[in-house]
Amino acid sequence: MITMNYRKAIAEAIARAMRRDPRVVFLGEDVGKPGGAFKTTVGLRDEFGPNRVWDTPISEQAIIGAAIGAAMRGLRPIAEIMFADFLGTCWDGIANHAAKLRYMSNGQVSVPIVIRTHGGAGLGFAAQHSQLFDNLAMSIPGLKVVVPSNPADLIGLFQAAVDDPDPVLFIEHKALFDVKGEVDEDPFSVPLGSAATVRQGEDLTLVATGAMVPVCVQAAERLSEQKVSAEVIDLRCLTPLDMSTILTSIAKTSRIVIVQEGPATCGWGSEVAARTADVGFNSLDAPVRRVTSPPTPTPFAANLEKLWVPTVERVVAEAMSFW
Amino acid sequence: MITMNYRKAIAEAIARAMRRDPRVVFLGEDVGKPGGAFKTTVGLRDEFGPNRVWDTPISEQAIIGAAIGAAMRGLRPIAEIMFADFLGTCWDGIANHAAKLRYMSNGQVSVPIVIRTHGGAGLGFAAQHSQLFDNLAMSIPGLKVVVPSNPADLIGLFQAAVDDPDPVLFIEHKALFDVKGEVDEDPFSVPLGSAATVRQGEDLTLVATGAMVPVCVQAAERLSEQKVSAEVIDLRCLTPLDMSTILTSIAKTSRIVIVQEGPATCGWGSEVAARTADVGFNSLDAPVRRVTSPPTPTPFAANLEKLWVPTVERVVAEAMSFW
Amino acid sequence: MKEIRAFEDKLQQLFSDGLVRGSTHLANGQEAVAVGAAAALAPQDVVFCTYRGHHHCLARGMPPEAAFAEILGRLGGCCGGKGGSMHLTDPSLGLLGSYAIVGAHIPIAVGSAWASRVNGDDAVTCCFFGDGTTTIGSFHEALNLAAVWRLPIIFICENNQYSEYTPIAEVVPVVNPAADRASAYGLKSVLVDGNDIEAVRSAVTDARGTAAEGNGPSLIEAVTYRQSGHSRADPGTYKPAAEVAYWNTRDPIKLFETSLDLPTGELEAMNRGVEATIAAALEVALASPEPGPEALLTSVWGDAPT
Amino acid sequence: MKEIRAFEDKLQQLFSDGLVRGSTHLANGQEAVAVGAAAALAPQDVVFCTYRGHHHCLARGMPPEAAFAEILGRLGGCCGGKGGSMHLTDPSLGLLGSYAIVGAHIPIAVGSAWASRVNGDDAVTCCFFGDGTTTIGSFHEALNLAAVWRLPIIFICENNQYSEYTPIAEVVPVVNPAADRASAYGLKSVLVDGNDIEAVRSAVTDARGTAAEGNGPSLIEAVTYRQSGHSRADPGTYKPAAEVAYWNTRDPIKLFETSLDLPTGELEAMNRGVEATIAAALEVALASPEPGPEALLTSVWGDAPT
Ligand SMILES: Cc1ncc(C[n+]2csc(CCOP(=O)(O)OP(=O)(O)O)c2C)c(N)n1
Ligand SMILES: Cc1ncc(C[n+]2csc(CCOP(=O)(O)OP(=O)(O)O)c2C)c(N)n1
Ligand SMILES: [Mg+2]
Ligand SMILES: [Mg+2]
Repeated sequence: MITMNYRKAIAEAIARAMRRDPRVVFLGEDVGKPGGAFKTTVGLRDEFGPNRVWDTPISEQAIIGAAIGAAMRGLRPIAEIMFADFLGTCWDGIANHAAKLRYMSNGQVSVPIVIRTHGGAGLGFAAQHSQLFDNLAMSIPGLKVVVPSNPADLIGLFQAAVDDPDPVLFIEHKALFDVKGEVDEDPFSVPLGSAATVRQGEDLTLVATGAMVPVCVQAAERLSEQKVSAEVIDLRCLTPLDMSTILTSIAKTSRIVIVQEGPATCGWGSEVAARTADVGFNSLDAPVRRVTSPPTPTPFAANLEKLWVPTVERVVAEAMSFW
Repeated sequence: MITMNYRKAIAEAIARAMRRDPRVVFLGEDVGKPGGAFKTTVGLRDEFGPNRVWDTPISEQAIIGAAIGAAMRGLRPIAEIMFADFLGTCWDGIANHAAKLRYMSNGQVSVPIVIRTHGGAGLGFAAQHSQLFDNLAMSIPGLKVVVPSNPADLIGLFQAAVDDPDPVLFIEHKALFDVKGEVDEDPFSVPLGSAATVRQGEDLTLVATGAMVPVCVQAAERLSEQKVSAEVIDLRCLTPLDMSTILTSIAKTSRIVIVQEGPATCGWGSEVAARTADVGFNSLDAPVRRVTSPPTPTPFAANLEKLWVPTVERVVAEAMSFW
Repeated sequence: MKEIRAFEDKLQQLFSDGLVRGSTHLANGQEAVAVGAAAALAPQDVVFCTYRGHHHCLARGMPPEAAFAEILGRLGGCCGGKGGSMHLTDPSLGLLGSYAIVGAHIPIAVGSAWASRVNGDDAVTCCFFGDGTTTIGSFHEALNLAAVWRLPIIFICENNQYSEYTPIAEVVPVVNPAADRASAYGLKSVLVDGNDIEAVRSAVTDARGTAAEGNGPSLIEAVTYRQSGHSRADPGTYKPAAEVAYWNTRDPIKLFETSLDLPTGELEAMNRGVEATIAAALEVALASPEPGPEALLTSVWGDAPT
Repeated sequence: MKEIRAFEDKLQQLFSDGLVRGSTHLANGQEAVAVGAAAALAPQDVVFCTYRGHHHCLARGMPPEAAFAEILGRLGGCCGGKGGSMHLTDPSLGLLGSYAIVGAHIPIAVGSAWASRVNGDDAVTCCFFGDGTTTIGSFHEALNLAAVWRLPIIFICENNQYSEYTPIAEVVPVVNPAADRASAYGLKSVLVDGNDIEAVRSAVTDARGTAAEGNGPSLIEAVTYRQSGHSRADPGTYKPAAEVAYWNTRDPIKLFETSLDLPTGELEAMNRGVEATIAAALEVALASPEPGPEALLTSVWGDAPT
């Protein structure tokens, strides 16, 4: 085991994938020589050379297109989109092409690409640099969606994403870049679609992703002081969605609070809530609750942004409202 | 009252808005001289001239940008995106700019535009020409979303959309183009955010939009043969979402089936389900059910596409499963 | 070229008979671009085309029965009926897809050329698109990237004079929408008569050589004419009669036949052969069943049983 | 220019002191573009700029205290603290926004020019963007549309040699990313020394005349240099020392001062005045409170109470 932060884990994950499979190539803006706008890809061009690590112009549509086309020809491209917010500039390539080509061609064409990006609020990047885009991705059949919350998961899920035959949107969270964790030195992979129960509990299930996982873990600790035992589930992937871990949990706890960064409407939390209210209905003793950001863009001012991102206090309050 | 079809109602709606307000201008691909790829805008250029009806190059980003910029300068632009599927090529302009400029500028900037498009499956247009994009739009704070199911609503809601100070995505359904209805000859408007209860019922609430409204009405008729009385709600708008009409209905019926064209995940149906399972939980006697398209792109073959779009039979079966 | 023409004519008829659903875009008048280019390409080369792509697929060797069956939504179609007219695909022929979002395939084609560069293989990628497509952003991004990376790709703009119902001159500020923009990407401006099969073949042969020798992309504008309307339902009444008449005199098939100077008997026999081939292909397609209902759920994911 | 330089230098210091969150992009070295252009515009004109836009806003008359307060997230900011460094906006000054998605504002600026055309008013729209922005699709779509519709707009490409950490020459296949592409839009190629305030003013004056007379858009490439790193956290170590030294000799402020040939005393007095103005503006900004929590929910909708 070695300790590394989430930022370092990104470069490590890419490097491991590139070492393991010569078909893996990596492209994006400033990812090579500069080592990434957030220094998340430092060292890769030195190790793998210019034939495998490519700096591109500011051309998100071309980046995604190039990845798709190269994948159709047998490569395993990793494409970086610098901020998740920029996915709007190349959404057609992702949603209408990468995700649909296999189906439209009746299985003749495969698009095994990983689109890495980072998203999320909390650092003062304002409305056009703070979104996750996770729900939009999740709504597209044919696209897998990964949202790692810690360095080890990041590396393991990344390996699975690169090995996967389908296009995967891999959304890191920029507020986690400095979070440290233990990572196995040997190669490993975490299967896509398996949630992690990061804390066991009896009275209540908290479901979260990314930067909301540590928020829920802290909330669970606070709740335990009030004699409420909360189970915390880190979904890790949005597609495939591991509902069975959630259903097993609520069969025990009968109560759920979904904690989601970003506005509630049509978020991943709506889908989890909708499925819970359908197949999990008979387990429920109480309404399905969500703690989310308000229905607004992300404000810039520090004090407003703090109110925008769900907090430990809000999670605790929502949980306690059951009693 | 005059009778007209949905296709004709589109041109009529635009014409009424343009007659009423000289600030209204209209732009899009082939909308002027050719009268629209689906003949939905025939006659407008003749009536209003080239200074108000503009044919553009194939440049969706420029179309949306032009509408936004002109709106900021006091016009009331209507922009056509020919198929909802193409929204992916200009999503950044809609989601990151039109929807956020008021907030980012603290109210200094207003973007009163209407983006009209048509979407939906059923006519054999295959995977890249059959989507609605309604859920993606609904998830963006700052954007209103309208989904009319008949000629009169189309005209009334369109007037409200043009008068609205915010950007509105107005999604027509191509499978309804030939549907006829009665329309008031005098100008009228239908407020955004008001659902219509198109059929009263006691045992069950069906919630739908667009082309699923007639499907639900037919299903309700079939159900009445089996002595089940179904209420049918046409949401008409996704944002603002009229939850109170739904909640009032389930307070009476205790059961809900949400009928949505398009894959389930993160659809508008998830949001309705999630809110129902939260604030409506105590009204519910049964799980919240959804009838949706399968989690796949839209297939081309006639027989497969028929399986893809929710049918009267599936709605009836889902409803009867409660008993 | 004749086979393509006969195929498209038959389609128009099938449409009138109510057998073709959705949208179909014929390439009548543009056959020389497809056949001339196909003649210049090697078997390992890769082709990307659009919703108006039947001619490219047939020229590249797609059996007409597979194309018909696809357009009719039958199991025997090249995509099992799941793609339709706008999405003909057959990787075994190097046909990596027909795309229905204007311009979206150009960056994808660039990716294919990039793969050749990374792998050091000798496949050249050929990407077709229309004149109207030169105004969309993805065209610009793709051309710029291909030029900067000097990728082995041939961009062929089929300038058929119309972008749907709009004459191209009304929506671009230059005379030749592709050729006049080559210099913006550091490329040579190449303009050819798209109704002259030999001219097309020669230009594409040169471009293929440039690509294969590692000298980067070429942008060819082939000037031609869309004899039909934009799509199956469009009679094209907005086209000036004189223009239509002029281009009829320049029909690529007639021009080629004239240049061949064959005895009439031979030509007629050829025509009969083509008609028979197409009629037989249609029979095969019509005999193909619809896809089974299980096909609805297959081929969404690569790791699920299909 | 001096005020802008002093403003940006102060910001860099505030950042080092931990007072500026998120991202800030300084325009040191590019002041002549902003001030030269502003001098050529009329009060009714409209300006669109980017996340690297402090200089444009200040040149157009934004009070430095409003800019500081915005960047510090205070209520007194031009957007009440909700926008931040990348989104300075003040419609009362014709500043219709600073945009943080590369290229996205260019079509929006075209829309503003379109409104002038529809209304027949005499406002000219001026849109600034960087050299790296010439590779994104929205640039292409916007230029094409503005050219076809002959709109009253001036596109100014501030070629500061870098697209983030990448020298522009590595990502475009032409020497001048904007000027070499003007012909693709049927426009004249205009290249000016962006560090020469008079050259900029003269080029923009010409372009404004063209626009005002109904002769359509102009595309100006102003060649300049980004003296700082890309954003606040970037020391710019990848920039060759000789390049930096060369451009220091071409500092626009120094060049202008030399051309003015003022007595030293006068110059020093001016400098002191500027420092005092900026210091006072910062005081005002720092004294401004944070926005109240109710601001979180206001200004999302136009029909909700704000
Ligand atoms: C992004 C996008 N916008 C609009 C359309 C609708 N559309 C389909 S074909 C077409 C015209 C294309 O013209 P051109 O590029 O000249 O190709 P041609 O049809 O003449 O072969 C348009 C506007 C589309 N499919 N995709
Ligand atoms: C669509 C998009 N892609 C990438 C970025 C990240 N980014 C911000 S500034 C920048 C470089 C822009 O270079 P240039 O256009 O030369 O402007 P400059 O920063 O030099 O003023 C990049 C890549 C972005 N903001 N938006
Ligand atoms: Mg054309
Ligand atoms: Mg630059």
